[in-house]
Amino acid sequence: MAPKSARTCRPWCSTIRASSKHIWEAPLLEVTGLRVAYGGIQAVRGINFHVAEGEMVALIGANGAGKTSTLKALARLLDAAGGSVRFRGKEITNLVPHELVTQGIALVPEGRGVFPRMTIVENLQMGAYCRSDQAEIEADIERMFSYFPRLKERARQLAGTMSGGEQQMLAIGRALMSRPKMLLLDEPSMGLAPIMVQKIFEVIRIVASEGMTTLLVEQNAKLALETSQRGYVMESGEITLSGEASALLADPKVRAAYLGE
Amino acid sequence: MDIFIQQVINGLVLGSIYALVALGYTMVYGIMGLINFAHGEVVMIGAMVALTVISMLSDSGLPGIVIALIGLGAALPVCMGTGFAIERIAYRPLRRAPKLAPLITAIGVSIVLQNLAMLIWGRNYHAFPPILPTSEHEIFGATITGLQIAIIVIAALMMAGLILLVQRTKLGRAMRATAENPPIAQLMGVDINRVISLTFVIGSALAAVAGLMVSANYSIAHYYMGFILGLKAFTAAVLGGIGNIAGAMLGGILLGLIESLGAGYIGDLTGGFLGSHYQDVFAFFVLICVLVFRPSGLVGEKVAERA
Amino acid sequence: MSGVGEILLEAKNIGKHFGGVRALRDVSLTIRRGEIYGLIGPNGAGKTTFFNCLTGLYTPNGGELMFDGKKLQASAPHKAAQRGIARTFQNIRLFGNMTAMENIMVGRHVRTRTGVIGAVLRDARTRAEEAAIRRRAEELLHYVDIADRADDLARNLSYGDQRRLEIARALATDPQLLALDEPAAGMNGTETEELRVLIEGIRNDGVTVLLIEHDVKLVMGLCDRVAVLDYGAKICEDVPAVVQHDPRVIEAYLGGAVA
Amino acid sequence: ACGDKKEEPAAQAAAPATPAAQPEVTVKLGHIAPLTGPQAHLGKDNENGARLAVDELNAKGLEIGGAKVKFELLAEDDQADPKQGTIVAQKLVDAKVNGVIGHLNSGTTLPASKIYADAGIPQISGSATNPKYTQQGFATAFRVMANDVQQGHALGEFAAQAIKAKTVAIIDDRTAYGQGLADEFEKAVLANGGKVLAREFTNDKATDFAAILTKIKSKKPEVVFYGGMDSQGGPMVKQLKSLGLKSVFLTGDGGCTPELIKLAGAAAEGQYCSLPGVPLEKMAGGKEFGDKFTAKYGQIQLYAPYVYDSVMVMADAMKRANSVEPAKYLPEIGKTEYQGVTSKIVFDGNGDLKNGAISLYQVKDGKWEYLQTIGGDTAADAAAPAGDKK
Amino acid sequence: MIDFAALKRDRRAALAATAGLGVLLALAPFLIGAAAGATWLRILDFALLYIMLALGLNIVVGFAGLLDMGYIAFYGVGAYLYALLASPHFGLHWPVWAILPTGALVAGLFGVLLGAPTLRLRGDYLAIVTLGFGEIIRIFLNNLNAPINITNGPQGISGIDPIHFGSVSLAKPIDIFGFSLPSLHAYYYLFLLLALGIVFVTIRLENSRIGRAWVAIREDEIAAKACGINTRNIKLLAFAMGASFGGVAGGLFAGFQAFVSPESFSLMESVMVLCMVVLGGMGNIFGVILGGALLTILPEVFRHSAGPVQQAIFGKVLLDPEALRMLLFGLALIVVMLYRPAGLWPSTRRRQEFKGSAA
Ligand SMILES: Nc1ncnc2c1ncn2[C@@H]1O[C@H](COP(=O)(O)OP(=O)(O)OP(=O)(O)O)[C@@H](O)[C@H]1O
Ligand SMILES: Nc1ncnc2c1ncn2[C@@H]1O[C@H](COP(=O)(O)OP(=O)(O)OP(=O)(O)O)[C@@H](O)[C@H]1O
Ligand SMILES: CC(C)C[C@H](N)C(=O)O
Ligand SMILES: [Mg+2]
Ligand SMILES: [Mg+2]
Repeated sequence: MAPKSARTCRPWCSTIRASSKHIWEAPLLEVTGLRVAYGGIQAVRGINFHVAEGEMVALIGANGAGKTSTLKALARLLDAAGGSVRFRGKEITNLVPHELVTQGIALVPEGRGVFPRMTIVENLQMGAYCRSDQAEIEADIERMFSYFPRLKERARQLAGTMSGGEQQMLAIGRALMSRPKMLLLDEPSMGLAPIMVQKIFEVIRIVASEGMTTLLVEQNAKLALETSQRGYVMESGEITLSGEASALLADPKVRAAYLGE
Repeated sequence: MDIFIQQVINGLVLGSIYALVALGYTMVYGIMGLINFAHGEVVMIGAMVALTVISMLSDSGLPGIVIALIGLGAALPVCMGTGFAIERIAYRPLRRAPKLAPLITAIGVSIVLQNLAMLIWGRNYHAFPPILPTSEHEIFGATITGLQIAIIVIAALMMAGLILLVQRTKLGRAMRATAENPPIAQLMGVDINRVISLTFVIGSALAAVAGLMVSANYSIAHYYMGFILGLKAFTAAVLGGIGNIAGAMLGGILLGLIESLGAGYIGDLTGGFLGSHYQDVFAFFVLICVLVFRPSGLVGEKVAERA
Repeated sequence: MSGVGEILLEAKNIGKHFGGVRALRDVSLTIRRGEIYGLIGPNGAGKTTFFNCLTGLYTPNGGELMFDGKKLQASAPHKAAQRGIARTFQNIRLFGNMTAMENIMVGRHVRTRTGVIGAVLRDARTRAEEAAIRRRAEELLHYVDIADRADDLARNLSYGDQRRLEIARALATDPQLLALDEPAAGMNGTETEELRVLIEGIRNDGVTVLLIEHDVKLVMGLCDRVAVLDYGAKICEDVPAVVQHDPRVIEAYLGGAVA
Repeated sequence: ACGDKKEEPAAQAAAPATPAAQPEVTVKLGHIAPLTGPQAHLGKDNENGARLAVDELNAKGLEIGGAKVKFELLAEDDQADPKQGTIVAQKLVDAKVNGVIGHLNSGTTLPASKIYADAGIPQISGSATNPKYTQQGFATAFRVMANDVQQGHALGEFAAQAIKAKTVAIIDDRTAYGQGLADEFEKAVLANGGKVLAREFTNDKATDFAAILTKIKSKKPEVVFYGGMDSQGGPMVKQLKSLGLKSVFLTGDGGCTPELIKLAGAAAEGQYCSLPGVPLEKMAGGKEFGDKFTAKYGQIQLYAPYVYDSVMVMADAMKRANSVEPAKYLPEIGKTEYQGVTSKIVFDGNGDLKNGAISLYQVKDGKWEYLQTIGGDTAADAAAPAGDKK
Repeated sequence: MIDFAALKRDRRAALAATAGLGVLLALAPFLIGAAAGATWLRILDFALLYIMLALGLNIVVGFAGLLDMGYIAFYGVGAYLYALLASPHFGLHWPVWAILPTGALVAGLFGVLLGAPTLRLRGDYLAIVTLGFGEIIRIFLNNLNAPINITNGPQGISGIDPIHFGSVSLAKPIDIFGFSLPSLHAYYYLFLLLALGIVFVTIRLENSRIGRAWVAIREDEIAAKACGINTRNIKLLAFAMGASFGGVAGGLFAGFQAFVSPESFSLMESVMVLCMVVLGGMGNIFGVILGGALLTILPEVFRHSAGPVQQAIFGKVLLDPEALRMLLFGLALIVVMLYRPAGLWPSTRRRQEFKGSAA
């Protein structure tokens, strides 16, 4: 899915345009010293990591390690308490959330966050909110339907009445509808039947193979590391381990702490 | 029989007036989940501004319709500005506050606007100059004025326009997305501040129209008029299913009919035991019955609550 | 475990539809006392809907539920809890602005009696009851291993801790049947393993467990019997080893990956 | 720690027993009416009436008890709310006012009157018409206008005798005033052999009367009587016409205002209203009052002249008692015989106006025109029994 | 909630604080009466009545999370009950100790009556139904003078017996050992006593099984049901408790004023009581008390200052003081909520809630 740079926006949408062609020596996403706090509680304590263009990187860690907080900070749903986030060489720590889309970042939030009283199709259209190429949008919707035939079956059903797995598919499809450069996935396998997990990871792989840059947060550490090239391990708000996915997968500490072995 | 028809027409006219105001309520509620208690006051300001301008022009020799439109032209920006300011000052800072906090600021705004209006326009009742044709039309032996027909038509048109806006346009979709989940809507690229501001501005524009129509129909305007009107409209919106545009219209019309038929026939219905002083009791009673059987109003969507 | 005892729950031909969607079609199953009974199936198969019917949140359109030998009253959730059915929710439903401790104390509601007069006078009986509630809540906090978060608001707990708290709250109602809706969702392998130990412990304490779960490894390792739902209908019910290799189950649910 | 804080009867303070040393003495008069809320326009009107009186008294330079007196008006807002009414009443008592003018509404006047009575402060209302007010046995309570019973009677009599209506429909606004008046009107109509075809109701904030008027229309009464205020009366008259009712409209003092004509527009023509007292222009000093008032505050809304009279009555009693102390001049109020701008004011034992006159008016050419006066000795000597009946 | 743990830890400090507060409350009428005059005493008396109302509404709105906009109806029921049972209207003259409990009971019954049809409703739908209920009660009070005269309609009921115990009437100065206690002071002590009683009951309820069930319903009704809470009964109980407090306050109001009429129970009154609860700090008894006191006193402060302050600053009154007073009141509501969105003195629970979501 080659991201189109013609991402023009309606007036009520954000007007910041993605900076035009530019060669980045730096990675696509570069996070340095990121901190997130809830009131007094430090959830993320100055972490550094990066994701190169076209790469798929896994971020794993126990409950409460701060993975969701990190993703939320990247998507600007939370204010960072410190540090910097550079995307395509551009500082994005001070953007307002709705401008992120135009930068090319899409988040599939934890717990799906579909619009419950909109139909499946409307949810998908919302994903393409910042696009105006109507014909292309239609085509993309069809493509999402081909990834997730269940969605097509229920195209006019209100998303709120769909089962958990169905909603997860919708959330991923909706994120892809913005034709992002980078996809942030927060526990996409949560609550999915095994067959569905396979299905979704298949789609994630396809999208990745088409050049999508992906940051994957997963509890199913095995699956996540098997799918990714590199990985980071987060513990109590800090990154404690990083490296090639295969190396992490083999690491006895990781196996003990996250794979339940 | 013609009495009955007249009562139905009375109800339709009154109901359309409620609907005009209820549309604005529902619109804001639909997006913010907030009872904009000050909406009635915005209607009042619309009425006052329009009336002031129209009074100044009433001897100008311009055709009545033109004067009325100029009056509306003056009321629109004032109301829209007021709506915009209300949202900015009193509601936006409280987006993440406990749910009842904005209700209290809304009440505060309502008190402030009322008393500001009292300072500006004085304590007296103002008469609306008779510039609009009050020609009476006969339908099955019942009478209705041209203005009243216009009110019914305008209410229906505004409802249709709003439904189109919300269901069929991109802005409408953004509004609904914002209504359902603001942070996620932002993730989609929706500038929710803008959407919410726009919602208020549109709602206030509706209020301006409503203000003009109401004061023209009853030829009266007063700084206190917004309160009761707002209350009735709010009731109508809830009856229909608050947040639902068609519901606001339906609720408005229904409330109008209930009040009108209630006042007209409650005595006969109760063998003379209750009279028209129980008109509101009757209306609220119907409301309660409706909500007991349909807890989200007549056409309010059932919240897709999954356990 | 050969958890074969008397029949605790018997569902007969339960049906439920939402408008055109038939979420449950004539589902019948029996759960025996002391069992860990798994309920699996693809997303949207109707598992949660079954839970909702069981706990009185939905009224089934047809069929009958027998619990402990007596019919379960439809759409009376608090009665179900009184009878001894407790549950957790797929999308955790804690009392977010109450502390962990208070959440569990609410769970004791159904097993305690204090009324307005007792509460106001705070007589000896009330004080004793209140102390007992507190004691039991503390026990349960320890039991699910979140004692250190006792005074934190539930909403501020991490996901896994919230799951544990929800289980503790359900246990506080002294259930005979504990129905868990995807308790391992959002947990990593290690945490899931801890959960397995917890559930086994609960069973060993004499509570029958009904488990919805997508973690195949957990289900297959833990359950005595498993039923599979697909499109609202039961397509299979047996011991894990059999279910796992049933071609219909593989096609509809497991896909290629057999854990 | 604290000694006895017995509440002093608020009397002595204002003129702290300083006969000659101080050449000037300030007399505080309290005035209470709703100054915010839906009846604020009437409240302000009352206040203006009192102000005009106070200004005039000060300009005249009264001397009482050997000292020059300066009147000062303490105007308060009770929002037409009984609870607020008692709070501001207490405030006035605390402020040691020498007398109170008001309140506007019977609803606030009633509970407040007890506070004044307890403190021994004379109270004269220029607009509270509920009969109960003066029947509570308080020596301090007076009013300078006919009460609802008197007015209702006059109106009923007028409907039956002057309009010669056999059938009436009655509407009231369910306020203490509107309902009271309407009930008395009904009694009088029945007593005069008339028939009440319909009894309908609205409220004091309504603007839409189509439903009840339509119902009344089906009964075809000759007269529609409304007990309530002009702000409802105006639109009501208008809707009455536009619904094609043939009945004439009759209302009490609440609707007897230029406002009603303004709000009703052309539909007002030919309708009737009543007002306690005698028309201003027929009274000595009445026209003068009207001119002065209009020059200073704009159009008279309703009760300003009565309130003006109330102040004057109070000052008159002080003069006669040669004291501004409530305890001293209170007895003198009861003996008042004062020629006010609204009528000749004489009180009966309760503090009600003796032989309160009621005048009737009809809209002609967009103005209220005086028709006749019913009752009251004063009617005869003040107003020429004008032959301009209907 | 009070930090009971801390209080327990430092028993002595707590005792001292309580004693200090007690002395302050006991002396308040004398201090205020001496410093500011009887007006402020009367305002204080009203403030106590409103505090009772706010505490009652707090149970419904603050604890159980049921938005009740017709609460003043119960005040009305209590007030009219007193008026009917102790006035020349029916010629009945019941003693206070019989009327107040009856008032609480009847109002509580009305609370259940209101609650019953609203059980399935949530949030704003509940608001409008309760609002309607409040209006229905007021309309009945306003109109039940015919065909049988029960409430005397819009005229209201006057000549109500002042609150009295035997031959001791609070309406007149009371002689205690040669020391004369003025009427407003006596009322203050009576109101204070009852308010403290209500505070006591509320605190006890809050920290009980019932109180927890209320909060649970507010937080998540479905989960509460699943925990075995009979949400219907618990909600009705909240309505009944709240209403009965309102009924007591209403009875006191009638005796205090010696006059009741329907306009005292208008919608705006309900709204004001709601403002007290929310602005003070929903769910926190002390916040609610603060809210009740503040919103009763604030308008009076503005009343006393709107004119004079202008006079002092500009040398003349520029803005109509009455309009200014209400303007300031409205602004105060806005400003307080903007700066303290969870209320002036929020419960710890609510405070955290807000912090959490603001982050
Ligand atoms: N709104 C909040 N207020 C206070 N603390 C919070 C809030 N949200 C999260 N936290 C805390 O921040 C820490 C990190 O939470 P976060 O949700 O980022 O973890 P996570 O790694 O995504 O965990 P999980 O795997 O369970 O989703 C946890 O300790 C959590 O309790
Ligand atoms: N309240 C409702 N309204 C309409 N449809 C519903 C409702 N609840 C459930 N459904 C539908 O019923 C079907 C079964 O849903 P259910 O939640 O029981 O699935 P599930 O087996 O629990 O799935 P998952 O594993 O994804 O949680 C789904 O297709 C869903 O869309
Ligand atoms: C202003 C009017 C409604 C006052 C009325 N005369 C009364 O007694 O209350
Ligand atoms: Mg997470
Ligand atoms: Mg499920």
